[in-house]
Amino acid sequence: MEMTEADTGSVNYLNHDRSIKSWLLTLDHKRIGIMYLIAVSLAFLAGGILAMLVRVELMAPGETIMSADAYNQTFTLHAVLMIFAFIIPAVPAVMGNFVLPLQLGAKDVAFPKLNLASFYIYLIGVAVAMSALIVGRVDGGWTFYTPYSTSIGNGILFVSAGVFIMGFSSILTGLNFIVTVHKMRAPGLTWNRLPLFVWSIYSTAIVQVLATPVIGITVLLLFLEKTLQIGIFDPALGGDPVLFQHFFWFYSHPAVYIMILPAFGIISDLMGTFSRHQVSGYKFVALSSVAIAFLGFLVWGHHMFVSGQSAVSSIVFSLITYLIGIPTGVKVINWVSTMYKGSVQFKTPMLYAIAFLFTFSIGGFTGILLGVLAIDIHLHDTYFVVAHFHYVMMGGNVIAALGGLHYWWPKMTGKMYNEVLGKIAAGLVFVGFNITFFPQFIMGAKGMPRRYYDYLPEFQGYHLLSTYGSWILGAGLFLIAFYLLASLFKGKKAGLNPWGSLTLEWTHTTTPPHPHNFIETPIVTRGAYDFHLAKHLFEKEGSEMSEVVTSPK
Amino acid sequence: MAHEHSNHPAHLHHHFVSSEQQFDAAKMGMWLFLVTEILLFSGLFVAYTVYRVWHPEVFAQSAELLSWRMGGLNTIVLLASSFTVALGIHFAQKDNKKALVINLVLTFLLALTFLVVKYFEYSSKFEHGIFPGANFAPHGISHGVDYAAYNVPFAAQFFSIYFVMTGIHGFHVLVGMGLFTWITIRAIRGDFSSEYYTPVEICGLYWHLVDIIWIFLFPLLYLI
Amino acid sequence: MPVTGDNTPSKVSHTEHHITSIKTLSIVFGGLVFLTLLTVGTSRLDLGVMNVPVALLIAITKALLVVVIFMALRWDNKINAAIFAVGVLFVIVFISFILLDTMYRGDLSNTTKGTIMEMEAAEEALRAGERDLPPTEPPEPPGHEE
Amino acid sequence: MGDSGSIWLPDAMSTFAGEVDALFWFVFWTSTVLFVAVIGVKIYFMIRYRRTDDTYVPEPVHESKRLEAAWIVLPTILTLIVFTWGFQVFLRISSAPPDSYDITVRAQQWSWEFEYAEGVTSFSELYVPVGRPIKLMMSSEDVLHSFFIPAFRVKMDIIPNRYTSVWFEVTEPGEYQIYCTEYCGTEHSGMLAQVIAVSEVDFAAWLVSQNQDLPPVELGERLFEQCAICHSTNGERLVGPSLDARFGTMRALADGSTVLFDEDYIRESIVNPAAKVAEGFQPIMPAGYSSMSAKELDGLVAYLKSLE
Ligand code: HEA
Ligand code: HEA
Ligand code: HEC
Ligand code: CUA
Ligand SMILES: [Cu+2]
Repeated sequence: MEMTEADTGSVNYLNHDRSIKSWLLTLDHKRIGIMYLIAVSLAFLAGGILAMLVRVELMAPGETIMSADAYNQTFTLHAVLMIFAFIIPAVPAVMGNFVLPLQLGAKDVAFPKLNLASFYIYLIGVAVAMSALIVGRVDGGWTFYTPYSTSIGNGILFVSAGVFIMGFSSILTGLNFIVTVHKMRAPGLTWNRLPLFVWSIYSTAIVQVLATPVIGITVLLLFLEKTLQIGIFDPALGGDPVLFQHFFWFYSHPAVYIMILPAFGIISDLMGTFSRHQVSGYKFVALSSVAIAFLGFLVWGHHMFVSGQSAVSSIVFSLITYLIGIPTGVKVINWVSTMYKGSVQFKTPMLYAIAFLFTFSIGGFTGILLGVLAIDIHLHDTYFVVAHFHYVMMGGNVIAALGGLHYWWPKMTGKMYNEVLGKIAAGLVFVGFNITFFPQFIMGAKGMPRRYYDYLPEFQGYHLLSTYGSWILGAGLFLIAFYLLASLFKGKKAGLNPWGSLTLEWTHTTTPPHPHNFIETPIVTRGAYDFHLAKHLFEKEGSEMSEVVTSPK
Repeated sequence: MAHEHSNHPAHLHHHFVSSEQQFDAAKMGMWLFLVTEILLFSGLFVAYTVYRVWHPEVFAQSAELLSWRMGGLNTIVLLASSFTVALGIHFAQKDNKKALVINLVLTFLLALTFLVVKYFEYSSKFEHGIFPGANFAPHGISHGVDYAAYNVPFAAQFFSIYFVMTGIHGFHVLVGMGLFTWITIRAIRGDFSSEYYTPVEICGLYWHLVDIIWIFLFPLLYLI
Repeated sequence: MPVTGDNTPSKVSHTEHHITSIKTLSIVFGGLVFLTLLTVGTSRLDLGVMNVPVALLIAITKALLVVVIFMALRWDNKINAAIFAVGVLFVIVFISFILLDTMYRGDLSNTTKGTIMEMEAAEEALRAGERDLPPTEPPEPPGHEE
Repeated sequence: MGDSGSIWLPDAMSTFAGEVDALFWFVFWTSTVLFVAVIGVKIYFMIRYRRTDDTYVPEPVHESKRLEAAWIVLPTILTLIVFTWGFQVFLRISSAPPDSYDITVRAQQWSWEFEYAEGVTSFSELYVPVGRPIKLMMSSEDVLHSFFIPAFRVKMDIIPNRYTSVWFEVTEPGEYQIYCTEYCGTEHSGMLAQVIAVSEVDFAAWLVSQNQDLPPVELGERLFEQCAICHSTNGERLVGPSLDARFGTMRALADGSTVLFDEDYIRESIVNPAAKVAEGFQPIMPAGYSSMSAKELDGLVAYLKSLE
């Protein structure tokens, strides 16, 4: 390979060309990842602010800061932003894009142009969905059950078009990653040596490819139901509203695994790295992701136990629902036992991994509780469900994503953030999160329905606590945003491998990475977590551990 | 296109190691895309199945209003176009540029024929007030068929499904025509050879899928 | 050097692509046309309950011919065949799990089988004493096949 | 309601609520034990194996296949137990006994109407006798709703164009909260009602009292309960205009014209609410009231007239 200035080690993907155009038209997966990071962070911020408004409104029964109509639109928009614009793309599109090719030892994803296209498609989708705000009211929650959703104004047309477009972006990302994992692995990188993050992104991509087209056709039919009254879902025309729910959940349940599987991958990497130990049960952990991805398609009806669907299907869906707990449990237990006889270091990313084990398990166990037919009848559409899904989405995905963000931040930016602030913020997020959402379990079990603007006074204590918690949570998140941004300007320069990881993005390239990722295609000789085979690395000074000399020889 | 290696063929992108890898990747990507198409259509097949199981008589009766002759003709047309695409790839592999171009043009023309037939079918339906959804109001008599007699509950569902399915399918045909225009131009320009004909193969795969969907639509909507 | 990734340099050598002969393609095309005529023909006959299965069987055969020969899956990388199979599998899952609901809707007393529209229509038909009204048939008994 | 219940669940007031609770507690405690075990081990490992020497690289541990298998088999057994139990209770809750007392429930945005076999109707209050299985046949006039009584552990969606039902048998007299738990629009959270559970004797007496011919104003006042979610009678502006002290005044309409608020206008507003839309309000008043009988309409008119 001809040596240019680009190989001197000081040149990296961030500074080799600084023009705006070189960013907007880049085909570099790393830059696309960064652009996604900015976009989804903004979506998260917007969704989070709406959530704060929801919480303030619920501090007291009756009107607190907004009218009923405003509230109903606020939580709907909160959910639409959080689900479609934030959590679905978040980990795959940000970290998957940035890290996956690096971990594979590839120069890029298989289809770089498609990758860029899917970013812009995503932006268009968000824009179209948000234009509903101007056109008319959209309420009723992110599930858009018919016939309510077709009885409201035309805003729904924009939201469904937007979701359709965002779905396209998600499909293209997933497709790209599947091919990349199959076709672009470096020599020596066998399936058994893949980092678990790769396995999880791979499983996620399978779900994205198989499930997302169905939400596409669902919102398309919704669109036609609204414009042409095609009568498939609308009971007034002889349609079946329960059928809409089937369509919706055929996508949206697998989608929850689009949300959580990448998080699993991050946690595996963090657990291995910060325990400096093989992830125990590697094969089980890897294959359980695939198992979850497939089983996830067979349980959607557990959202419909009181919808009037047949008892036969309820029973089948309930049974399979439990089965998902098993591969997930295999993972949880293996993460814990990774620490066994390891050497556990508590840097900020590891704090998130540990918090994740706590919060996600609560979310998971309450999911199992909801899967029990007789119990779900009582708990369905109460705050118990709200608490469940925030425990798995916020407490699962977002906490893991924060861990991953801290872990890869030095690699992405070349800067270290403030570790002390990092730990404080992690503490605030953990404590604030639990105070926000744990009370919701209790009030839900006591009968507090969800999507309620107003409520009976007996629930006020729980709501108050929840609102106070959300402030702590919000403070933690803003603190993170603050010190991460500050680190860009003031942060210490990051070393090659500050955490002592063994995956290729840390051991075989510069920090931040070279524009073409690797100067020489890496040749892999050991598994992603075979620390005992790489003892020599740890004899050197912590942050300079790298196997390849990255400056010209 | 920037080339770092002089031994890289022109079509090879820098992040691939070999043409073979690039070809395999493209093809695998296409198969994945086809799967998403299948699942997209599956929603409509589900809607069809559900309503058919609920109202078999209505569906059987409504199907009588669709012309199996036109549907059958279109089936043959699409099959022929699949055949010409397959021939096109064959000739691309054999470095026979002229035959490749001819087959691509034929495919395009067959796709056009399909849409023209479809146009006549649609307009003969609209004429008698057979519209998707709430506007469904069959009336009039032609060829001894009294359309009004078909205005029974759930017939509207059948025709909604018919229009949505064939409409989306027709949209795919349209996209296919665009693709073949592009491919034909490139073929005339001489972009393809036995070494590199990935775009032809990829578009071919897409086209075959469009054909397969029709293979199912035809009996389900027109015949049974 | 352990060499296992799919893109290992040793694989750079060009492997031959399969070329399907014109003869094979023509035979398959002929077969497809024949099957189309066959399905039209059988649908003209009244096969009773066998109408749908026969039509579907023919359609599946045709689709398989296209996939296996025209799309050359037979000579292709196995992974592509697997991808296709998984796609089809999930379509089957989608359809069959939904049928599990719609075919058995109302299997407990907490939901009625039919819609209110259908019930009212049936009632009216009964009252009018008419027998040959257009099919506003009462809800399907469970287990009723297409 | 101020019920005590446990920390988690409200008091169990129907015959099968106890069964649901037992199941809930079983899953709850099994999960808690498993959760505490996992987290306990986690914390122990965190302390025991924390890093002390930065250059130390631990050796891999030998993985026990048997342990791995145990983690698969044990949860499978547990979940199968829960499944079997859960679906048996589910079947029991979902099938009403044949001798149940039937009440028809009509849900619409955003009120409840209960119709009893004896031709009596009530709004926002569901009277039921204690100690007798009650079956509610429910349908919706507009969008999806869902009928939820936490104290009885019952919930069922209400679907337009189809009947769904719940059944329960109340164990003790009292008042219990009814919620709508399927999002149905602006006042979804206001779509509340009460179960009034009374003894058989009181229930029979109540039915008789309801069956008497009420004077129109009182009939109207009763019927107006279903309107109260949108119309106040004290001047307060809700979703719809307040209806007190209106009679005989001129009303401004959305199209700029005015109309006299008289008997005809009231009738028209109820039967065909979209015809004349009051200024400053959305035309969202449900059309479902058009099926009211002449007597009921008279009652409402008389009642509104009386609100001078
Ligand atoms: C990913 C999904 C996600 C996330 C993360 C959240 C986060 C939060 N949610 Fe949300 N929520 C949903 C998805 C999510 N929610 C869904 C799907 C519903 C159902 C809606 C329906 O019924 O249809 C719902 C409903 C819902 C309700 C119930 C409303 C009702 O039923 O009436 C409530 C009430 O408390 C709530 C609160 C919150 C709060 C306080 C947070 C907090 O965790 C938010 C904290 C975030 C911030 C304060 C933003 C700070 C961010 C920055 C400063 C950016 C910095 C950037 C980086 C660090 C990278 N949510
Ligand atoms: C990231 C997203 C995510 C994830 C991962 C999950 C995971 C699970 N969910 Fe959740 N769920 C949602 C997001 C998610 N869910 C959302 C958004 C909704 C509401 C949507 C709406 O209505 O708006 C919802 C609603 C929902 C319902 C419907 C409730 C209702 O509306 O009535 C149910 C019911 O079965 C359910 C079940 C489960 C189960 C069984 C899991 C399992 O995957 C959990 C598995 C994990 C564990 C079990 C913990 C670890 C295991 C062990 C330590 C081993 C030992 C375990 C056992 C022996 C059981 N979920
Ligand atoms: C879903 C909410 C809702 C319910 C329930 C409802 N209304 Fe209304 N009503 C409205 C709204 C909004 C308006 C104003 C818009 C209009 O005139 O249509 C209105 C208007 C009226 C008016 C005309 C008032 C004026 O000042 O011009 C009358 C009279 C009325 N309603 C009577 C009733 C009666 C009687 C009932 C019960 C049987 C009832 N409404 C139930 C929402 C409701
Ligand atoms: Cu009715 Cu919510
Ligand atoms: Cu789910």
